[in-house]
Amino acid sequence: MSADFPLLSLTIWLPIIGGLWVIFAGSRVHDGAVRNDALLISVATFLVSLLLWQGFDNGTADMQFVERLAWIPAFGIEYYVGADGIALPLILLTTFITPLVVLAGWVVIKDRLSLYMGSFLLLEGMMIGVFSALDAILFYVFWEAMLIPMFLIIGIWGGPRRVYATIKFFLYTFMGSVLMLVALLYIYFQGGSFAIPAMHDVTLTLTEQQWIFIAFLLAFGVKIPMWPVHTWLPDAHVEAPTGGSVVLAAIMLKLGGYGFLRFSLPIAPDASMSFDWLMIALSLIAVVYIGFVALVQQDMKKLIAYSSISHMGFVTLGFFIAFQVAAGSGSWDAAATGIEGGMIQMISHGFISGAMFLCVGVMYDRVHSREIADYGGVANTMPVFAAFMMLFAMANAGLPGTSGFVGEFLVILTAFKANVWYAVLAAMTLILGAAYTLWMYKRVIFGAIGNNAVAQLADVDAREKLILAVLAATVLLFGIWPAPLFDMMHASVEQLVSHIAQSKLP
Amino acid sequence: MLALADFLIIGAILFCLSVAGIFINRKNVIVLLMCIELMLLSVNMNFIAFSHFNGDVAGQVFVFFILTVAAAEAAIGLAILVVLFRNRNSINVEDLDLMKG
Amino acid sequence: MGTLCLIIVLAPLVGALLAGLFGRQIGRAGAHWVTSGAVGLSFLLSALVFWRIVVGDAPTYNENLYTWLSTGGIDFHVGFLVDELSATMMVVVTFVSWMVHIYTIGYMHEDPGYQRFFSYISLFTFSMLMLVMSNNFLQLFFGWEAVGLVSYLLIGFWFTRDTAIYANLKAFLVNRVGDFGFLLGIACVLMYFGSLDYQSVFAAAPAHADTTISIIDGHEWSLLTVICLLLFVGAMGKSAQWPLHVWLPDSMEGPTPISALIHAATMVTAGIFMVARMSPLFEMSTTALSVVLIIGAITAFFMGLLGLVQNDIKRVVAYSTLSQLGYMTVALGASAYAAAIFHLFTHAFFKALLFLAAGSVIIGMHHEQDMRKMGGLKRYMPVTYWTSLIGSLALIGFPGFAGFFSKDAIIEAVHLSHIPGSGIAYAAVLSGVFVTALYSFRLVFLVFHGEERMDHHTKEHLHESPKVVTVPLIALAVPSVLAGALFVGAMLFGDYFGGSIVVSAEHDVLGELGHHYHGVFGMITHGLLQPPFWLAMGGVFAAWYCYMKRPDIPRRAAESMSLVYRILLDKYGFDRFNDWFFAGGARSAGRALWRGGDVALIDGLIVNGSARAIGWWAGIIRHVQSGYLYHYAFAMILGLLLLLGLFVHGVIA
Amino acid sequence: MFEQIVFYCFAGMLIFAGSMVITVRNPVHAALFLVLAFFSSAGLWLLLEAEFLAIALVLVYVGAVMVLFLFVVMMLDINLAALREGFARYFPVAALVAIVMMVAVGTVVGRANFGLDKVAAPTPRPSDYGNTTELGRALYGEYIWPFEIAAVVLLVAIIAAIALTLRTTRQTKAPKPERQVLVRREDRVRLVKVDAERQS
Amino acid sequence: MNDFMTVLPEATLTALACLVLIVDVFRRSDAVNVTFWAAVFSVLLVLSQVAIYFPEQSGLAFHGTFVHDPMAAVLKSFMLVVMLLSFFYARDYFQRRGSTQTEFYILALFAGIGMMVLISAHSLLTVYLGLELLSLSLYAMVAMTRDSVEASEAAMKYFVLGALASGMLLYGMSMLYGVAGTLDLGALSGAVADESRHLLFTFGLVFVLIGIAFKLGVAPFHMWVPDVYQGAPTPVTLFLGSAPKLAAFAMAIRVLADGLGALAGEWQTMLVLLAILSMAIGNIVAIAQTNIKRMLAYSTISHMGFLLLGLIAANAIGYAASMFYVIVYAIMSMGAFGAVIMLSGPGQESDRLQDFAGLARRSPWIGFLMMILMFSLAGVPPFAGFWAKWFVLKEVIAAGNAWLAAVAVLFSLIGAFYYLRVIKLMYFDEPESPRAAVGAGEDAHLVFSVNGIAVLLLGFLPGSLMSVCLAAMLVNGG
Repeated sequence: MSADFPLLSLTIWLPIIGGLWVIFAGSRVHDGAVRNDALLISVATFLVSLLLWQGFDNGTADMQFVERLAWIPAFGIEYYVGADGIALPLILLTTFITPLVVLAGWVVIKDRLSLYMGSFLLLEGMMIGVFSALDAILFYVFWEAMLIPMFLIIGIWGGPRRVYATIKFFLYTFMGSVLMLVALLYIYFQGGSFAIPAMHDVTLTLTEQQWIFIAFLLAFGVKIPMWPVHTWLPDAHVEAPTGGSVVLAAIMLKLGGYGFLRFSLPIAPDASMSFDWLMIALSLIAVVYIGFVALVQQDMKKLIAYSSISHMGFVTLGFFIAFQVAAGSGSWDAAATGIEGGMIQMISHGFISGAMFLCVGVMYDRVHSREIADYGGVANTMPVFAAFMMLFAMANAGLPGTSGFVGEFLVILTAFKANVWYAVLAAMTLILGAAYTLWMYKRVIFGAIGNNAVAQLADVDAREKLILAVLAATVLLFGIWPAPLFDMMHASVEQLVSHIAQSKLP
Repeated sequence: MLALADFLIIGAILFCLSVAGIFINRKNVIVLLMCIELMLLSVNMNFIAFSHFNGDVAGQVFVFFILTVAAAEAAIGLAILVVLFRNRNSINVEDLDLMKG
Repeated sequence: MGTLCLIIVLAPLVGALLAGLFGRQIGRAGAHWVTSGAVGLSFLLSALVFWRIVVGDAPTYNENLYTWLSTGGIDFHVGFLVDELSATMMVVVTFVSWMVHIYTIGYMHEDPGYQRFFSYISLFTFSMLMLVMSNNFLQLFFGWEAVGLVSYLLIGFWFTRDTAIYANLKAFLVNRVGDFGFLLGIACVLMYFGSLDYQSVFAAAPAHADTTISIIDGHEWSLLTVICLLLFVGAMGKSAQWPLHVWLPDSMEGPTPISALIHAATMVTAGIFMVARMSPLFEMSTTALSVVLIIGAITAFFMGLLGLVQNDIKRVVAYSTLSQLGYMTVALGASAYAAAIFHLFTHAFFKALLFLAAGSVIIGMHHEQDMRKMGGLKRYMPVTYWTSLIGSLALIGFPGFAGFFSKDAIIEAVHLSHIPGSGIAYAAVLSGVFVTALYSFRLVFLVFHGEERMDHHTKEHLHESPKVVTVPLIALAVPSVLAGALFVGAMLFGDYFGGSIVVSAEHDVLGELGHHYHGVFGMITHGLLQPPFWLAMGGVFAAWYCYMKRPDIPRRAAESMSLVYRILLDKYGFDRFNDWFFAGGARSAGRALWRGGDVALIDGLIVNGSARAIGWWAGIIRHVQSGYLYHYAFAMILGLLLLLGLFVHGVIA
Repeated sequence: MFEQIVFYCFAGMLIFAGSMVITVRNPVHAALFLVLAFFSSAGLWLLLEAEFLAIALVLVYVGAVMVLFLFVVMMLDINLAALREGFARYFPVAALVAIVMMVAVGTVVGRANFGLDKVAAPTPRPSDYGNTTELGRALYGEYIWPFEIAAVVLLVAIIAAIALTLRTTRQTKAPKPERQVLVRREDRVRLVKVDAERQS
Repeated sequence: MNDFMTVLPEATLTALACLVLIVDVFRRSDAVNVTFWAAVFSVLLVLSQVAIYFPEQSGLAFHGTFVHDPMAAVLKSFMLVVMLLSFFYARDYFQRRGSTQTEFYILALFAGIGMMVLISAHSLLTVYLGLELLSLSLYAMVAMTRDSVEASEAAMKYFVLGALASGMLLYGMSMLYGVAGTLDLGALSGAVADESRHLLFTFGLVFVLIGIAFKLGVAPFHMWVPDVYQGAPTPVTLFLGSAPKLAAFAMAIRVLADGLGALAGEWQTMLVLLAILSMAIGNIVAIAQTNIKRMLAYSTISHMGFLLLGLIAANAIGYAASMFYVIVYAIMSMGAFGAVIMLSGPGQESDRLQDFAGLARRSPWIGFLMMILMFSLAGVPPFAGFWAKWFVLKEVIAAGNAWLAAVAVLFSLIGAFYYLRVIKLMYFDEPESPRAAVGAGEDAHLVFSVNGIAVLLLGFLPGSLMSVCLAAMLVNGG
């Protein structure tokens, strides 16, 4: 593979063009072909992304696979993509999850299958686009465009309150992102370039930074989501079809976290510092408050959705304790740990929440209910499934040895350096996370057979087993061997930290 | 001596009268059309006054065109009125509320 | 050595994976062969290691084998520290585990979850080995959590039983409360020591003797005290110390003998092990030791009391375990780490014996666990009777039996200790001896002696348990008698632990005690004259009197002290309180936050509220569009006037 | 002085006529008052030396447009009685609006800004000055482009008026040969089967 | 180039319009297509002329009453393209209801002349005449379906309010003329710079601005918009909602920027007020609508408010942003009304929102394109509407009004809701009458497809159109 082969573009556009092809060719071929095509495209994308990994140089913080073409030359807007150690893991996560999502909708989706599959492929391409865009406008275009397929996915194939959920989802995220657009334009006028790396070097006064930070916060905070702008998530998750929930939880939430790393922190470091109390407070509220809320949910998906919010609290906590940690310990090394912890938490949460939603989906496909009360004793009829779900539940509860532990562990360790009480509150997740996850597990999986529907459950079939096994293997792999991810990130995170360590005040 | 202001005030009074007429008239569309003519008259008054005091013929040219257009406008307005009347058997302004909200 | 350790640790893991993932393929026999073989291998190699380290003079092994991850300049490793302490634990763990494997072949052979069970217990062995062999806090935490997981799985092994799945959730959550502190302790260690490796932390600890940390503004606390206390919270969870003891009695819902072994002999001692391992830290904080001491004393005495009122045979043993764990903790608090480990060691044998005996009785009684429906079993189950008698004597510390040496040492150590709280602790452990004897022999008398209270049907089928049960009983009875006498000299007063346990000079009660030690027989004869012996005898006598001679006394005592009795029956109300306050409170808080915060405030008021507000405005504003021409014209005129007013006349501006 | 008298006469008449246009009940009267207003302003325009326009106003407006108005008013045969109800109710508001606007406009266009001191009265034109000539020159010279457009405007007015009011379906009686030759039997004859006796 | 050559397109169009009129009169009564094709070819011919005589520089003709510059050429081209497409939509509409009303094409051609005059106006007089030529044609078009009660009511309202607005415009023009002593916009811009008569010019400006605002349909001079859009026959609404916006924009540029540039400080503030009011009213009231034409009317109001924001920058790039906005808006709005036409059947208008229910099932392709149009109107990338908003926002921020940009995006957030509702109806709901096919003909489908894909393509590659707008405005602004 020659060095200038547009590998990254291929990763972005293969699923997008493939998705369009699936949508438009889909009405003319039978569903089986649609499925095969979709799977083929998604797997091909994954393979291409593996080539990215293979060609990635861990040693440098520079953007790699950079492609730079003029797009709207009148305003210096470029088609400018590239990946660094922060983006690449997330790109890989995206390409990894999508084939599973395609598989998850394999037999369940019967209505407008081609649109369904195509939407997911489009979504995949756009999400990769967001992670690899290095031009702010390109980023924004992908960022917003992504809402469209998701809007359709929830709205068409969702549950009974899907319309409310999807419009809420759309408007919530739209609200955040339009203000981000204003902020991006503002930065452009201060710095004269839409290139994100150039934006990192723009000097801004504290007030400017604070306004920009707030705009970014709305955009990314909604996406990730942070308390109190999280309420779209439970609704969207609950109503979305399984695949939608998986993508939403596994990847879309990460966009918010990615945004904080790519925009908020490096562009407005001084504002980040001045607002870190707020971010930390919101993160901790997410961990504790949402933990309690998750505990009392009656709907499995809602419970997992709330647990996602809670877990994302660790991501933002890991990112924004950086300043206090650095101030406390006098070195930015520990701050890097927090950020890397947050990153790992994002990636791991991608696997775990995806797996949890798939598990719920497996049950939902059989019983057509997400209510915890409608289950009980599933382990009797679905032992293999129960075992998988046990693993994912434990990973969700942050058990060491699973990927769920790594991020939380590092963030808690780092939080302690900032302030003991941060760590104390964050560590509450140890109890709360276990409580809500395992209590649900107990009510759903354990116990005597709860009702007739459960009695007639068939255990996971080969397809489902494949999906769950792949995820299980990943969850364990990165729990035991997280080093490759860290190796990938180190250089970039160090550069990021060196960036935010410097005041940008004029 | 007559000042420019005197003529402008006349124009302004006519303008206000026509505006008030449009507002006050709730029954008859034709009167609305007449008010519009009145308004155009007030404008014409302005133009001619300015034209006179500025010693520039352009204002009169403008008035010439306004008169032309006003005639055309009246023709179309009345045509619409006829259509309206044929459809509804009424030219009551208050009846024109089929579409609202 | 590294390879050796690796094999010891990984063999059970491989076994667990094979049995768990490929259980169906390898079949039941395959499963037990694979797992028992693997654990057997571990045991043998552990024994070899033990031989080299403890008996031979191999140097302490401390190497990192694998870098888990490195970030922010800190490397997180997986590595092994094999010294006297861990070698001892390895042997105990693998031995008990191996025994359990073998026992399980017979015990579980009817159960449909056969392979699963083997997988679990092998996984347990792996986790426990990771825990004890760790050379750093991270791996310790890994093992710590992993044993918790297996414990969770095993308690809930029969997942269709409501009580079982209640108990396992409870166990996991209570343990998580402990882990909460533990993790914070680790974070604190990392923050101040910059490393999680034992060696560097212990080496740096003296330098931090005077470091203080301010958790609440204005209150400076000694760093090491804070670290030790946080770590000890973890130990309280795992080793079921008051007030985190509540999970242990319930955990008896697991398959009787097996999980009981884990919850009596091995896993629960992880906390004890951990504190012993951290002795270099605890030694530097008298406050922490004092807390440990008092918590242990409370557990030892009050949990023993609960054993008095239980009628379920397994629960009596479970409370006895709690109480004995309290003794170990007291020993830790008194800086008698060796005594704690020694008691752990002897206790493993006799408590395993008692559990298995209880299991035997339960099998004989057709799964009847209520002692009030037993009695006179001595006649039907002689082997069980004699072995449990031996176990009970060991438990009450009858001179000569294993428990005597360890327990006596603890009591003496506390007696000599000058750590604040040692007075109370001494009183507690002394009275604990009486209580222990009372409930132990209450059990013996109620079950094996006296009137036969079981129903006719049961009685007809009463007979001694099969060999597969009785042989392990006998096998355990032997060390229950001998283990104490054999190891007391070395473990308590010799240089058995070498550098693995550090005791500062002013806390060295065992050293002081060692001056008075003149061999096993000397200790026995000395013991016969000491209050513990007489208290124990008093307890036995009381039990005999109350339950054999005058069976009406307990009932009348219960009536006359009904308040006390009810409190005891209620287990001091901890379960009720926890259910009400923590479980119920959390749920109420969750509901309040959800309904009040998310649904009502954020969604209802702000999100949907603004949507509704906009809709409402839309409804209002659309009426401006009345459909009337004159209103439209009026709007234009108003617009004109507005603009004129603003820009020409500056009226409104 | 004479100018002032003429001015005030015509101005008074103009304003009176204007007020009547918007207040009289009968649209015919309103139209006639409008005619009066046009006459009055034509008089004023004469004062302003815009002779051509003054004449054109009378000819075009009074002669054509107002006749058109009257024609329509009468053609539509409107119930006059109902047309002025509620007049009094809206009068105060309308008066208020008119007064406010008059103040807003009048203060600007009044003598403060357009008094003689600001805009001097122009010197009277020489007697050989031909208003029509000059207007004609302007129209066909400088303003030829607008003039052409005005023609199109008028064309549009014609087309629009015809398009809107012409009702081809009802009013034309001309035969359509192309239709007639294409007629088939089915279009003209329908065979209806009628029962011999009505079933009750 | 002599004067006549500069007005060649206008002259040709006038001649051809007359020719079409004659053809129409003498055609066989059912040969509707003759008129249609004649009109189409007229537009095409004029379009080619505009393209061929694309000016490099700004030039005046006819004693300064006519200006020939790139901006005019660009706007005229797009106006003609929009008109052309609207003919195809209209034919489909009329064909399916068996109507032989060819006046539409003829009046539209005359309206086109008016727009071209307006776009190229360089004198208050030509502004007025162009505007009136356009308006008179539009009044007639709205009333065209003679037996429609709504249409005649709408026409009447439009006419009266339009006349009122042009009365105000004229009053303002008379003040400007009187104070400046000239009708020529170039001379006016010089005269306006006179500080001593600032107040008088502002006074005139207010009235003139109202005329412009009315034509654009900006609050509070928007009241005619919903009623006229709803009442007019859909092809007329389509025409009315697209092409004249281009002309109205040109009028704003000609009068405000070219003629009254020195008063920018005043009209910027006025426009801010009107823009905010428009965005508020348009977006909020649209939510309460059940008729899609009426809803789109309110959406127009809000869009025009947004459009004004570009003018606020008061520089060439800002004008270019608005120009881009108005062109994109015309295309989007045409598509949206086109969808209404596509759905309408022989007997009914299909302009209730409910008529769109399940469209994605009835016709996936139309549903898909309509979805693109709706997202584009909502300003969601990667569609053209996003770039329009982006460009304008950028210039608003460049002018130092970041707060205004924030207000604008928040209103478009509210606006997104009702566009989403249409998509919801099309995609999430079941059709009222399942399997009812969409009756539109092949060529309507084709035009609609072109329309939708244009929005998509402009979304992917907006750069060239932006450059065109920029170039045009930079020449104009000097």
